[in-house]
Amino acid sequence: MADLFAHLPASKAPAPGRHGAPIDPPGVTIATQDVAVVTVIARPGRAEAAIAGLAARFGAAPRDAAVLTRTETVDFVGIAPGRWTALAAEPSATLVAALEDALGETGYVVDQSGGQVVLALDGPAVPDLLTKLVAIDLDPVAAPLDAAPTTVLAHVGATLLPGGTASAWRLIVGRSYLAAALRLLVASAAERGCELRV
Amino acid sequence: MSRLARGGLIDRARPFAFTFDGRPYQGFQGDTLASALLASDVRLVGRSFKYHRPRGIVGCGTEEPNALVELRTGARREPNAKATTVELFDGLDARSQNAWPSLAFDAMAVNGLLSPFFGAAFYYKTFMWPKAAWEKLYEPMIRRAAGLGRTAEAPDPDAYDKAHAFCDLLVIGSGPSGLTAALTAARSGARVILAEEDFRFGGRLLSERTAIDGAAPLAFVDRVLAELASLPNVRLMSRTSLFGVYDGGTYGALERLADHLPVPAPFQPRQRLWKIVAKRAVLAAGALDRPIVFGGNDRPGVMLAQAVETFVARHAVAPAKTMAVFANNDAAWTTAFAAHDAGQNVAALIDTRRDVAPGLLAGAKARGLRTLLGGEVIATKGKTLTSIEVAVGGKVERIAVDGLAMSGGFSPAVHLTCHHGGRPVWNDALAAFVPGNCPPGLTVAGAAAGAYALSACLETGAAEGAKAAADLGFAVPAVDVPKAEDAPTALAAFWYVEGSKGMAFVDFQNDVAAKDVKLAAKEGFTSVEHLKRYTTLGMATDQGKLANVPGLAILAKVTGRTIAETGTTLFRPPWSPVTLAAFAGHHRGQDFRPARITPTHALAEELGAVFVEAGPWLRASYFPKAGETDWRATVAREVAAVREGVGLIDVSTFGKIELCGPDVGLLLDRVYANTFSTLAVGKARYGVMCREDGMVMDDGTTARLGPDRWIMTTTTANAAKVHQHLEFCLQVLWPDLDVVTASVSERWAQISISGPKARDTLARVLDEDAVIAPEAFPYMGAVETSVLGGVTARLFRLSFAGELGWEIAVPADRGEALARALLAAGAEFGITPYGLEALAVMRIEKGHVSGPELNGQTTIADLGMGRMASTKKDWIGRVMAGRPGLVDPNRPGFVGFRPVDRSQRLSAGAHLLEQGAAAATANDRGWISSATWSPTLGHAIGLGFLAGGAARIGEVVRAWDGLRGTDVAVEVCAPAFYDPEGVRLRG
Amino acid sequence: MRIDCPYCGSRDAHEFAYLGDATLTRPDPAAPNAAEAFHDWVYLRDNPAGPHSELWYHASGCRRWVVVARDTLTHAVGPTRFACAAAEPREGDAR
Amino acid sequence: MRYSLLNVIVNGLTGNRFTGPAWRDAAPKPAYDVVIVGGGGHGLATAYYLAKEHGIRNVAVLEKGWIGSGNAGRNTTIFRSNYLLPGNQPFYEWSVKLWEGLEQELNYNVMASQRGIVNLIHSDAQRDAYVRRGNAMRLSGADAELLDREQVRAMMPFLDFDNARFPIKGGLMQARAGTARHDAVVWGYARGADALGVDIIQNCEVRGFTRDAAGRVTGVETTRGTIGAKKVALAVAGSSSRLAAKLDLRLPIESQVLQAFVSEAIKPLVPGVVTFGAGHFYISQSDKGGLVFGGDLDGYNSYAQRGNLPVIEDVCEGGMAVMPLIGRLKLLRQWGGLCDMSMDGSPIIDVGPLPGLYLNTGWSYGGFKATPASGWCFAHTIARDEAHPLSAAMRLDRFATGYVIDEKGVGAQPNLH
Ligand SMILES: Cc1cc2nc3c(=O)[nH]c(=O)nc-3n(C[C@H](O)[C@H](O)[C@H](O)COP(=O)(O)OP(=O)(O)OC[C@H]3O[C@@H](n4cnc5c(N)ncnc54)[C@H](O)[C@@H]3O)c2cc1C
Ligand SMILES: NC(=O)c1ccc[n+]([C@@H]2O[C@H](COP(=O)([O-])OP(=O)(O)OC[C@H]3O[C@@H](n4cnc5c(N)ncnc54)[C@H](O)[C@@H]3O)[C@@H](O)[C@H]2O)c1
Ligand SMILES: Cc1cc2nc3c(=O)[nH]c(=O)nc-3n(C[C@H](O)[C@H](O)[C@H](O)COP(=O)(O)O)c2cc1C
Ligand SMILES: [Zn+2]
Repeated sequence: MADLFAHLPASKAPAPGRHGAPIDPPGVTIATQDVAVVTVIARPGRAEAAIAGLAARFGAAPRDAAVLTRTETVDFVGIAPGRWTALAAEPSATLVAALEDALGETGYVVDQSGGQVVLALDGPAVPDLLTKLVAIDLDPVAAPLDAAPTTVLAHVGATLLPGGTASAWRLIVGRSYLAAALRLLVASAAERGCELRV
Repeated sequence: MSRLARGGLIDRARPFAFTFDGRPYQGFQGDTLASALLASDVRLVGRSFKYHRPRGIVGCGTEEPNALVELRTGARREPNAKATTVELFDGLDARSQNAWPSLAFDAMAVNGLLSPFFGAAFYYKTFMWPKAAWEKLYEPMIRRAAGLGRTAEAPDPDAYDKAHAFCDLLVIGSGPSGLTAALTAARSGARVILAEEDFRFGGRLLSERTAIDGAAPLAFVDRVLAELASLPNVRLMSRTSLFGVYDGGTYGALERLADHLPVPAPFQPRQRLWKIVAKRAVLAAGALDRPIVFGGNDRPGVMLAQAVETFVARHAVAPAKTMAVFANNDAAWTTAFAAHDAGQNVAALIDTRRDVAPGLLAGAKARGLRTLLGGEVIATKGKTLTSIEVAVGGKVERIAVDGLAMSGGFSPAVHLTCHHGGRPVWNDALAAFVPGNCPPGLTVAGAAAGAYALSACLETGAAEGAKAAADLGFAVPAVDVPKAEDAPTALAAFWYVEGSKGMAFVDFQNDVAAKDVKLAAKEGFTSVEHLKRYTTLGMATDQGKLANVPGLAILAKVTGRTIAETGTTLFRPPWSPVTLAAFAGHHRGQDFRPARITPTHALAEELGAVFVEAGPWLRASYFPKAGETDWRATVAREVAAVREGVGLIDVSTFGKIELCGPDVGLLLDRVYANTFSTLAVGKARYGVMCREDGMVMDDGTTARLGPDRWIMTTTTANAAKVHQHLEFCLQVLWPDLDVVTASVSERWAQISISGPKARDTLARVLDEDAVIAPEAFPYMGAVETSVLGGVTARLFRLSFAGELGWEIAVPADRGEALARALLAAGAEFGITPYGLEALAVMRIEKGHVSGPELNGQTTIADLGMGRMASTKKDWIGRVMAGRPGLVDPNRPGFVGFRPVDRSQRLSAGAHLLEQGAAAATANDRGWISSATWSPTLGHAIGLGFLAGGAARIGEVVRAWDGLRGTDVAVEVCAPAFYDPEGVRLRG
Repeated sequence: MRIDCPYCGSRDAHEFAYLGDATLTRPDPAAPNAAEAFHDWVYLRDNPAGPHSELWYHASGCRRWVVVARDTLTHAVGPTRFACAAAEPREGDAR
Repeated sequence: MRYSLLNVIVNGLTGNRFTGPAWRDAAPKPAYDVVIVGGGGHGLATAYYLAKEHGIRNVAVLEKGWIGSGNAGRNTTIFRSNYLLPGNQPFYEWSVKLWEGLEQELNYNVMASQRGIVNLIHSDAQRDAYVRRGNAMRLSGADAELLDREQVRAMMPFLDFDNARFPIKGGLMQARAGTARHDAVVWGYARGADALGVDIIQNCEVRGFTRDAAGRVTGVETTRGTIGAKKVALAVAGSSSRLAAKLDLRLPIESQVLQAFVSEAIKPLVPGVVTFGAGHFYISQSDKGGLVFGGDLDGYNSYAQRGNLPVIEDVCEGGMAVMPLIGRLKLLRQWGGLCDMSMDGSPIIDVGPLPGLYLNTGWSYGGFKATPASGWCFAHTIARDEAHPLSAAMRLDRFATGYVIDEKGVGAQPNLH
């Protein structure tokens, strides 16, 4: 069986629905999530103060590491020292305002909503799928349970974050790469069956 | 049929039909193609590289030099498959290769007759006359004769996959040493991967009889595997070759998922490339039996003793009706006994040694085997072997056999230990190279380390496994190494039967004979590496696994050195050949590289755009309409629409970097040649940034949105590079600057709308149209506002096309909606979507520089923008831009061109010559970087670089395009052809 | 090759962009010998065979410039650190 | 002894009675007129032309290992003169001219084969850049041809014309470009130089230099003793900085690893050389039948003479993108070389920078093709103490003066050249 999309024009994402082996339930399901995505950046040397401000506002202190910190309303993913991606189900303007308020002069907020797409991956084959795409040891014995690496999946830059269970992950990719990312994910998941819900 | 009646690890209940050279045969599940061919009495399997000599099966694994076949057909045709590693399946279709018209009668075998002249490297000494004949005659002939199989006929239809794995301990090989290494480490809780190239775990234990803990070795294998399989911290990988040891504990492995099937199952990849990152590795790859060099040792029917043992014991095949054994070591006696006991007829046991352990002699006697001590095989006969001549005790005797098992002793499989450049070391007692300096983290156990006795394999494996786990901090439970009897392992080095008759081969596949080694030495090629390159010894598909040691032993002898002094060539990856497609994985065809899609892609498709690759992006090139005969007509229409009405283009591909902090102005002053710190909020400015060597790196506009917030645009191509550069400035050069950056390239869909009707159109999508009132929003203004009823937007008043225009940015997911709204709003003005082609035309008309001018070879001064460069501040590139070569008045400077005869065309890539000058490098005065036909002006125009630059405006030179055969007189002019004062922009 | 990014952890080297010698510092552009100093800085290298301190940019990760101790003979990667330890908080900074 | 068909036949019939070493295994003399450090193609060619063209025969070539053990023995054997800049193009064109007669010149079949090179074109911008280059070639007297898609297809129907991510739109061809048997070039020059009296001294590593009170370089210290020399010429490619350091010199050079790969041998498939610039891949087929291919540098400083996995993947992705029918072929061997990457990607052939010293370096990943012209011009430079007109731009001080020869326009970042 040739690569699923070898002849589908590069601009096209795979169609929604079932792909690959007809296994039930499919090894992987992929769905988009409609969330606001905002970059939070502490000013140089002000990370601690920024964290304190965020903690005071959101009830938990985002860790200054490549991990996911959940608060009641906002998920913070460390992407660089003093820098996080904040995800929330509320409108981005609300999130931006809350973050700006929390940071005060300790940092900046840059709205990325609409430009970053969040994909939810779930299913028994997700760990194997990630093994194919990510050159990082994500095995629970080696990586913290809240590990959220920013990395590259075979030429597509992405941030990965835990999705709650061992086989659930979320993936943030730039919108211009969405079709390419879906092609790659679905092609790699095909042997275990894949359902695309986008 | 030479299938033994009993035994073997084949499933006699599962017969497989297969064909070889079109003829049908049968084997069983558990066979390799080699064992199935032997079982079917097929001895002649291939032809050699140079002399096209008939060849059979020599080995039983990846060391095989002779039995290379083509598998499958058409797009799935695979050349050079080793029959000894091809797992048999029902329907397998294999063919011999490198033979014409047939395997049995190969015309090229005449080469063999010329072998006295076709010695090592003869081709360097001849084929030189007449001069032209090399390319026309000799080389094509050589090429056709050389090569082995044929590539597939069409693109590979199978899918390939890649994957990563991480572990504490990687064990390579699953013989006794690999099994105990894996088990010991696994019991400690370490994460273990056990990789085995074969389709079955067990290594030599699959064909050996020596008892372990009093039971058959297979029972031990099953027991260990069962335990390993039960442990969650263990991954067992069969059909997986570890092919290379790379840096940082990264190991390359190839897993064959579907090569034992006619075609992969639906959606199943054929093979998977693994990159395994292991903290420790134990190499337990065993040892390879090696040939003895004697006349006629390549005759089909002559095999390695280890292979004979494998075929007999594992595959239940008698490789010959009657067999002799020729060896210098004890192991071959074990082989002979095993073969005899399994039903293989063994006519004689010839050992070069005169003293052999009494136990072995007794074993032979008990079986009634004839022994010829101190004997040497000096010749063989038959197209496939029919008899051998043995010299013993001064007499020569002919023995009729159709099989000969030879063994020159063992070569530990040290290959992977050499992948970091480490050299194995010679061990006289073993007459073998054993591992030397290993890659960090890798240790060696079992026969690969020179520990041949079974008990030593079990012990060293367990010890290395335990050591690795303990090293990593795991508590290793006490190890109970199983007990094994030990077969004798003595040997006396012996390489070459001097004076034997016929060609005595060292490298079978490449037809390198003992005489070639001698000739090379005589001609001064006495370094092993020279020997290799001069004779091609060790360069075949088996990479000298069999040939290397005998070859350099002969070299050592003729040069009067020891083998240790002679040394060995370097083993490099891969250990066994790796499919090229596996390295590519999914990245082929349309998925070679990810395509980046602009926010308005679907709309552009709807509007009939033709797309073009712009780096990773797919961008609309032009939007043809019915009735337009070629793209030029389309582009002319699009340009006219912008110049006269209004047009729109998606420019989201620009890099966009948000800069925040009090020191942004300071930073920009340093990275841009011109000044930015003075830029007012609500304004944008064009900037040029240079590399430290004074060459222009990128250009673009940067706007100040607030006191501490700026947005920079970069060219599409340099987006990542500029961001990296800014971070270098901030993190390495000037960490004291209070600035942070964020890429927002993905965030903003950016649409450029230009033309006299741009304002009228834009006003209709803005929530507050007052923001673009002429007085409120001058040229180079920037403002944050909203469109389409509350969608955040940023507006910049600028236009690359050179008309009244804005760039409007909205969140990327709203880009298409914005574009649709603009199209609707501008419908009454005839709004026209345009593509990169029209944009390129308009920027050339305006004399704006772009990729072809910003090619890394031009300075700001070259580009005619020298006045922009500040002299009041330091900026990156300032110092080096002052070098004499960069201010040389003869440097080609940026100017425009138009043909003197306005009906002529101009082509980019033409060089500039003075009128009357000959077309020669010495007269080269520059080149045309961009050219187009200007629909606005009605003639061709060009931009380029001319020695002397702007000082030559008004003169006439020639645009010489020898490649296309044109030579056009051109007038040098200022680069801006259209609206040079920028009135329209500011209107 | 694997590089331990101080922030991201162990990553394959292909996630990084290479720049080279990390021991060089940008000269003072105002110094009288600036032309020569810049030439040396931009163009000349020790290019040692052995231990080398070098700059890598974690392009596919945290986008930090990392100083990596690496041996050019063996490719052994040693300790890593950020090119700039984040500047200390500027207390009293009014902005 | 002259090589000829007769010679081959006679030796065939007599069991190679009338054959001897291709070059003498010379022991070092106390002093020479010229000592050339580095027994690669360039060092040996320099010695040959010094003796042949300039009559300077009291010459030694010192090689730390076996001759050809450096990049001369591990390159992808392509020669061509498809350069862009006037500082380079005429020099490489002269080299191609020398290749064209090298067998007869050396009486050694180096298998120079003008199989042609095609640089594939995938975009209009790339075509414009290649046209500029092709015209620069024509100006220097070299041949160049612009091919359209159908012409490329006719030559190489196995390329992917139907489903490529970056469709093939044409090519720039140099028909006179080709490949040569790299090791034979080394042996041919060695044999030629030896016959003219040059001492080729292997297993002789230069570890230092001797200098007189005035600072002049007067000889070399080697693992086989000190050897005096009126002139010391360095042609050590990737080891240039290491030796320069012994003279307290820093060079505009980084040593970086470039890998190459060879597949198992197959019947003839690829007619000439194809480069796929958009995908970091180039390929040709050796006379033995192996596909010899490569791509980008690994991208970091290295003296390890071996590379890593990412580049193999990158190269094979490029290969599969343009030639998907090679998918089922197998990689046989991979290796790497120490490339003397200069800061503008172009070479240095110069007198100095110390008295008595001569420099030949900076060949980056492209000096095999230069071997004849480099030897030719370096010999001239050594013999006459001045640059040969063809290599006049290849000065060491060009980085200070700004007259750089930056073909790729990437500036002082060697890993990008
Ligand atoms: C993988 C690869 C592919 C390439 N492909 C091409 C190609 O297709 N076309 C092309 O034109 N070019 C190519 N090149 C570049 C080309 O091989 C080199 O530029 C060229 O060979 C360099 O010149 P050389 O032959 O003299 O160098 P080398 O052969 O490297 O010679 C230098 C010699 O100096 C010796 N030496 C070093 N230090 C000392 C010392 N202290 N004392 C004594 N001796 C010393 C070395 O052992 C070596 O033998 C490639 C390079 C590589 C690595
Ligand atoms: N009597 C003698 O003189 C003598 C000499 C040598 C070996 N032996 C016997 O051979 C056995 C050696 O045991 P061992 O455990 O050392 O080795 P082994 O030969 O039993 O097993 C080695 C295994 O490694 C696999 N392998 C090799 N390279 C590989 C690679 N790169 N990737 C994946 N798999 C790879 C092979 O397929 C094989 O299955 C013992 O039984 C020993 O007694 C005897
Ligand atoms: C043009 C060319 C063709 C080659 N062909 C083969 C080949 O057919 N078989 C082989 O084993 N090696 C081949 N090699 C690789 C050499 O074996 C060797 O790896 C290379 O010259 C580098 O030397 P090293 O590996 O000893 O460091 C080839 C090398 C070159 C440059
Ligand atoms: Zn990082």
